[in-house]
Amino acid sequence: LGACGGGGGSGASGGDDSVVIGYTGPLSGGGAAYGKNVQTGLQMAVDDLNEDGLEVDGKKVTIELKSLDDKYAPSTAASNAQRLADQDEAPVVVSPNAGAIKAIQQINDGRSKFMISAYTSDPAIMQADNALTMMIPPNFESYAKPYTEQGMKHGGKKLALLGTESEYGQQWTKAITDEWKKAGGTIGADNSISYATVSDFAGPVSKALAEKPDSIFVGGPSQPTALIMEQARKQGFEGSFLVMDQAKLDEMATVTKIENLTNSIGVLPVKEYDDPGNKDFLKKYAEVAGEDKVATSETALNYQSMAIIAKAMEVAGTTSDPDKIRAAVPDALSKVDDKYKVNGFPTKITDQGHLMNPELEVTYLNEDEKYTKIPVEQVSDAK
Amino acid sequence: MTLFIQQLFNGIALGGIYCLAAIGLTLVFGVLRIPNLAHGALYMLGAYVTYFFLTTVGVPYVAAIGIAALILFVLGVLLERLVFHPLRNAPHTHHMIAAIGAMFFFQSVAQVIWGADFKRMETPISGSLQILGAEISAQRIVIIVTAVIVLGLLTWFIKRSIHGQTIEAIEQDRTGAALVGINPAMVSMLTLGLSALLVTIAAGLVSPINLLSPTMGAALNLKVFAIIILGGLGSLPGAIVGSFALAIAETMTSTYISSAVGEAVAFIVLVAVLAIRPTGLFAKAVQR
Amino acid sequence: MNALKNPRILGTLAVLVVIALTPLAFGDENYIMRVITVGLCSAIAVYGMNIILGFTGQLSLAQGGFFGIGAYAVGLLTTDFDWSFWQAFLVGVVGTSAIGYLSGLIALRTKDEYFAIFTMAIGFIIFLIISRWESVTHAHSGVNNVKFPEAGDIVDFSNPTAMFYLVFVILLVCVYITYAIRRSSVGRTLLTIRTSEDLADAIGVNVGLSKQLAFAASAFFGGLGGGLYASVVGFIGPDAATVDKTFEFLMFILVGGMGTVAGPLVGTMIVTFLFEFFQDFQAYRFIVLGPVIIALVIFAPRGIVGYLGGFIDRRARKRRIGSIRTNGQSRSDGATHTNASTRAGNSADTATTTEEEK
Amino acid sequence: MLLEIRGLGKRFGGLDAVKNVDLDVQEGQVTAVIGPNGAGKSTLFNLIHGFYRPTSGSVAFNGRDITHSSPHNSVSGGIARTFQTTHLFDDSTLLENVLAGRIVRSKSNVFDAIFHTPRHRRESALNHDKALEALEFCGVAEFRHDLASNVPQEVQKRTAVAMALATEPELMLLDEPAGGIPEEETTDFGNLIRSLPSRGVSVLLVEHKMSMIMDLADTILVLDHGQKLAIGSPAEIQSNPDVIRAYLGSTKDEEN
Amino acid sequence: MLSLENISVGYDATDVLHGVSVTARPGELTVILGANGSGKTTLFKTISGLLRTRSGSIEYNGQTIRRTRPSSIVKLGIAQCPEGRHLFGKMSVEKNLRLGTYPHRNRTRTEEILSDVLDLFPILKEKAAQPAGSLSGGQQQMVSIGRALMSDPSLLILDEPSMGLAPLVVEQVLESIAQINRNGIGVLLSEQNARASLSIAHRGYVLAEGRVVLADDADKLLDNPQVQAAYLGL
Ligand SMILES: Nc1ncnc2c1ncn2[C@@H]1O[C@H](COP(=O)(O)OP(=O)(O)OP(=O)(O)O)[C@@H](O)[C@H]1O
Ligand SMILES: Nc1ncnc2c1ncn2[C@@H]1O[C@H](COP(=O)(O)OP(=O)(O)OP(=O)(O)O)[C@@H](O)[C@H]1O
Ligand SMILES: [Mg+2]
Ligand SMILES: [Mg+2]
Repeated sequence: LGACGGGGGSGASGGDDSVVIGYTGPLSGGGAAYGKNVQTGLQMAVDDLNEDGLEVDGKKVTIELKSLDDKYAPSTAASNAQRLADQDEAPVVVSPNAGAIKAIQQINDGRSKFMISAYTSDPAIMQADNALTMMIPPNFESYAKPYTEQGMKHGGKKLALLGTESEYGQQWTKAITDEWKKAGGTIGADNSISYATVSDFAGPVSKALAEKPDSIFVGGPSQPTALIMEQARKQGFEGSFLVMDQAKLDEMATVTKIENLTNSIGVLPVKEYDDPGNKDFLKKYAEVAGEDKVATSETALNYQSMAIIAKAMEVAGTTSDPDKIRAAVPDALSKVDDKYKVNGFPTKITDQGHLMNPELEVTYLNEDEKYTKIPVEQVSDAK
Repeated sequence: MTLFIQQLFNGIALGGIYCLAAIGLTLVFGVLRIPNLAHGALYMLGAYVTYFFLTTVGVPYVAAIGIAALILFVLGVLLERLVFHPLRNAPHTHHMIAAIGAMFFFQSVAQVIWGADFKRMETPISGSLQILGAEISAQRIVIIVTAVIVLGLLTWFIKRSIHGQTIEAIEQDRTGAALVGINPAMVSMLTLGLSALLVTIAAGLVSPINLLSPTMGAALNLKVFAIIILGGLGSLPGAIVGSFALAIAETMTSTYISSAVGEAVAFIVLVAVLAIRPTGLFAKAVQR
Repeated sequence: MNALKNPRILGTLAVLVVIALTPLAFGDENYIMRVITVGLCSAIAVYGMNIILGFTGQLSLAQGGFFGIGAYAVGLLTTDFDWSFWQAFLVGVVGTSAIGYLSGLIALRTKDEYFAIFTMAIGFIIFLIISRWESVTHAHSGVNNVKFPEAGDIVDFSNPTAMFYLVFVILLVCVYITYAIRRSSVGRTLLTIRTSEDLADAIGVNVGLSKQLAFAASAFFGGLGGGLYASVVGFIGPDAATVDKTFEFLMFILVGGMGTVAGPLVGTMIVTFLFEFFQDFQAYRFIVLGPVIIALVIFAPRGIVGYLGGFIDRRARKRRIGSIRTNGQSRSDGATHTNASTRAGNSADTATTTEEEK
Repeated sequence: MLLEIRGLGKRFGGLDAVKNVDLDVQEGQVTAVIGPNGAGKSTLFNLIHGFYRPTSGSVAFNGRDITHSSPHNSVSGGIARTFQTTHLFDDSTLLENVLAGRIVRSKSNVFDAIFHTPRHRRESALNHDKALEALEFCGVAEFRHDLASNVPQEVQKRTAVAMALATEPELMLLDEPAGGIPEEETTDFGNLIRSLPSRGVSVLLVEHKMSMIMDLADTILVLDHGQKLAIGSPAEIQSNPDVIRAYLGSTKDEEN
Repeated sequence: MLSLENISVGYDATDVLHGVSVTARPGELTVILGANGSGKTTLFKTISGLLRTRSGSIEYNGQTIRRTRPSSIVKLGIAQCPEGRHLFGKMSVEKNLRLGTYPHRNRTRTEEILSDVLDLFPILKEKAAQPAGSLSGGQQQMVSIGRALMSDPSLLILDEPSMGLAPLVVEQVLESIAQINRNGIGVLLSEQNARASLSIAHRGYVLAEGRVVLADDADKLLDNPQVQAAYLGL
């Protein structure tokens, strides 16, 4: 048992002058790249915030980010969160995957209390109406409608499904399917594949194309998505792509020629946002991660949310009481310094705890490789 | 119909890859009597090392694969010396765990050196040709051809050349082998080296048509084990037949049924076959 | 009760007492209680593995799958079907055993490595089903709000300490069963199978049936552990049924000591906390942990308990040999001839472990 | 008639390992099977005991047909056997080895073990006594606490017999029990086998050591190429020209 | 010329051979007698390098081989037909034999010796294609002897070669061993059948509990009262 004592021993013991913000995410294994992007955003924010200097009821507070690896396993995530809350007295724990968040929601509002900064666009975590959960990205269901309209406009009425087989991919597939049908389109067989394990995309793609679709729904991690689109174009597909938000068009452009990606609807690349802090953020990101790496919303949105958390602690005047911190988020939103607004900064938070950015946009990447913005009206998180 | 042809070729190409991976594994099993669960990790490293020489150093594609294969050969030898040799008298369970330890280690090392996110490996071999109306990319043709050549050479080596037979000899009785002048320790090292070399060739060939990531080996690992068990442990023909059978089954089921079934088919086939022939397809009887 | 003179039993008891007392020290440390309790759940499954692997020498890699089945049975039945925990638990355990028995019917036609990989395939198929059969298992979305065991208002199992003791008691039963089996003719039956199936067959052991039952038993323990696990953590995802889980179990059993009574528990606890400890290294922990694992199997091949046990035996045997010598048996010196066929592999080194290959 | 074999045959691929063999084993007798290497003796044993499935013919034990019964059934039915190459549980003591032989006679099950029932206790005691008795009968009791791998080969051979004895058989199949025991020590060993019938255990024996066979066996069956070459008393066999040509050769050492 | 100078060998803690000295002169047939467990097999394993000596020296043709690998020892011309045969069970009988030639791998020699071996054990001709493991006990013994011969050794070690062989074959085997020896190959033999083996041997040693208790010319041993008492049942 000594070992665990040692395990906990590290990290600040919640003293006045410093506070630990916990992060549990996939830092090794399949999801590592994703987990690291989130971590980078958080760390960048923490550094900037400490530089600016944070003051909570009169005392100067430095933030410390403590990260643990959960290999994408919910149960591990939960014990990590438990550990961060108990051993390091973290008032807030960040987690970037729905399963993990659900597992953590079992423990964050009972015997031990801490706030979850939830980076997932799965509204299910809001339906758990857990008072201490803050959902960061927009509800993915909001995308279905504009995607469908644009998809049909630039492609046609027949959609092929080639999304990833992950939980999230499946939910997307379902949402898109419903919306597409509602708009009077037809749907081919569900060709979802697990982007991580399939060793050769040619097969699945030719299978999907065999249905002669006008549009294809793709999306999972950016790079494999790019390969799939490349394959599809190689095999002569001319229609439009609906690219799930997990994949980022500009990131995809790093593994394949951008002309393979045109005529597709996707989420707006970070660099296309015109929030006040955007440009500086990108500059800093380049310094941290290297020129060739593309900044994605995982990084940007968590950068923002960390700033919100910090401001909320400031407003609440406590670094230890999650309830107060959560309660302070609404006024904190208006007080956050512009430099932290980089990627569609939210102006309000719903009662369930979902951060909202009224003018949400998606994008259409046209033949001459230009991004055009399309406004999105957001759906409610209630079932 | 063209879809079928298309998938058939994809299946054969995939089979070639499985084959190169499976044969090494089955040899290692035969000689060291261990299921080397780190095989997938070697495959992953092979891919990364190839990538390194191709993109970072900038040597030609074939050369990159060659160099990588040699480096992995050495790595394989080391793995045998440092991990498996000390365990040569321990039961399989120990090797399995040790191998897993090695696998974890290799994965983290790769992540530290090359990062966690996917890498794309460009290949000079581009274009594609029309076969029976199906569009077959040149890369796949290359895979198939290489696989066939390597297999040919290997089979000749094991079955015909006395040096190859030493491998089989050790598989069946180490003491006996020592008494006819074979050095088991040496052969063990070389075999593991050979397996690493083969799996690297596989990785170098397949990387261009998908992506590199520290966990790319995991998916392959289980399948290849299914294959060598299916064929009968330590049996070359078994591994070859198994590879192509499962690869084609995989592509076909995921084309005509669903990709989920495609993923599972390898194991379903395995269960079915072992239910009928408990020692795999190619196994010999021995008196009690 | 001269059992207490046996250092093995004493050691086991000591371990159990220490664990039984942990809540006194860490009762309010939710994190530590959680880690320990989850550890105990795994330990139960590991005892299952110990029966099939430690006693009959068959390496079953389906244990993770069985664990998952148990967990999902409890998870789904207590949520989607709103059963009580106990009903769900019962059904889950029985179901797992049944599935274990059935898959055993085929699996046990195979031997050695075939059996190992075959069971690994079974485990993987179970995982695929759990992680792909969206409509029933909710695949990756997992199962939320798994019920705690009901106990009227006698105890409140939402209290970690209470839950800990529940799991602990069930674990005790498992340990006792293992112990009882080991020293009974049943245990001897299994051990004969481990050393040589032909021979076991020749002395009238119904090898097929015995293995069958051992396999079912291991599945039973797996389901038991899984079911409790689901309730302890409250949320389960497919990660509860992965092949990796099986290998975790295997690691536990090796570090603890195969075929021993205390081994699985000791191993589980030590490795679990080792992992938690190395968490601070995040992604890089396996650069350290990998070699540590390798070192463990190389330098402590019989596991911690196995090592101590061997130590005890050696002392015991020395005493006996001495006595035999003195009662004037000129022939009984040292030992003779071991028939080479059973001793395949280079007999140059006699450091062969007791867990035999075949 | 204890054991009745009729037209028994076993083919391996093209080869008739055993072909159309008839044999009767009388109660209380020692019956020997001899023959050149590869004559089919071990195969015959494997067939009787159920390790191999015959391709033709039948085996009856105490009038009950056991042609297709599996080994463990044969044992519980009362047929024990030893192997050509000594098989023992190497890393257990001799006592544990012989105790293993008791398994087939144990009634108690897991639950008896778990609940430590009286039946279970009674049985454990009984097994222990029987095992010891068997060891003593085979004259190796003093080694009972040594590991099987560490006792002289003769002791191992005797223990193998003791283990078979512990299963309380009516018939014991011994495949070259004295293999690897020097000529001069075989006499003791012969006596052990000789004494089995007095215990109500009939013996079917394969052995190449003629001196031993000749003063042990009541009846001798000679196999060659899987088929019966001759059957009869030691005297008849020794003088049978076919047997001499095929098997014995010019045996010089009659005198011992 | 093989010479062992008071070597001690053991397993685990216990020593099995205590200061044993044995010499096998080139071209001579040397026989080792001894009860079960006296250490014959251990001695042979040690010579072939399967076991390591705790002390003492082993030389073959003036070259010390105490620490040499089994594989290299075979290449020096010491072949062994071990107790327990150690055949390659799944390989055909022929492949087993051909692998015996691994040390020299000389095509023409291979064919010569192969035909000799098949003349020695005609049954193996029929079985040539069958997996060695499927042969009968005795047949396997023959393959094992044959395989040892295939390496074209200058010293052939045979550990109880007649074990499990039919009387007729025992005679043949001993006869052929004598023949092999006449063809100039040194032979080191351990046998149950003391009389027969001594009658074809030049020299004999008697091992008891890991010590050499008698060492003399074969014919002298035959007349030696001790030996007669212990091994010839006179
Ligand atoms: N692998 C082993 N481990 C421990 N002790 C051993 C081993 N092999 C042999 N011994 C011991 O070494 C001693 C000599 O055995 P060895 O086999 O050399 O005798 P042997 O003369 O060959 O007997 P046999 O005539 O039965 O072959 C015996 O006391 C035996 O107990
Ligand atoms: N499993 C098998 N597959 C193929 N052939 C076999 C098998 N088992 C035995 N044989 C063949 O059957 C014949 C008889 O074998 P068996 O072992 O019965 O002979 P044996 O009489 O016991 O000889 P020995 O006295 O040498 O032990 C042999 O020619 C052998 O090659
Ligand atoms: Mg035989
Ligand atoms: Mg010997």
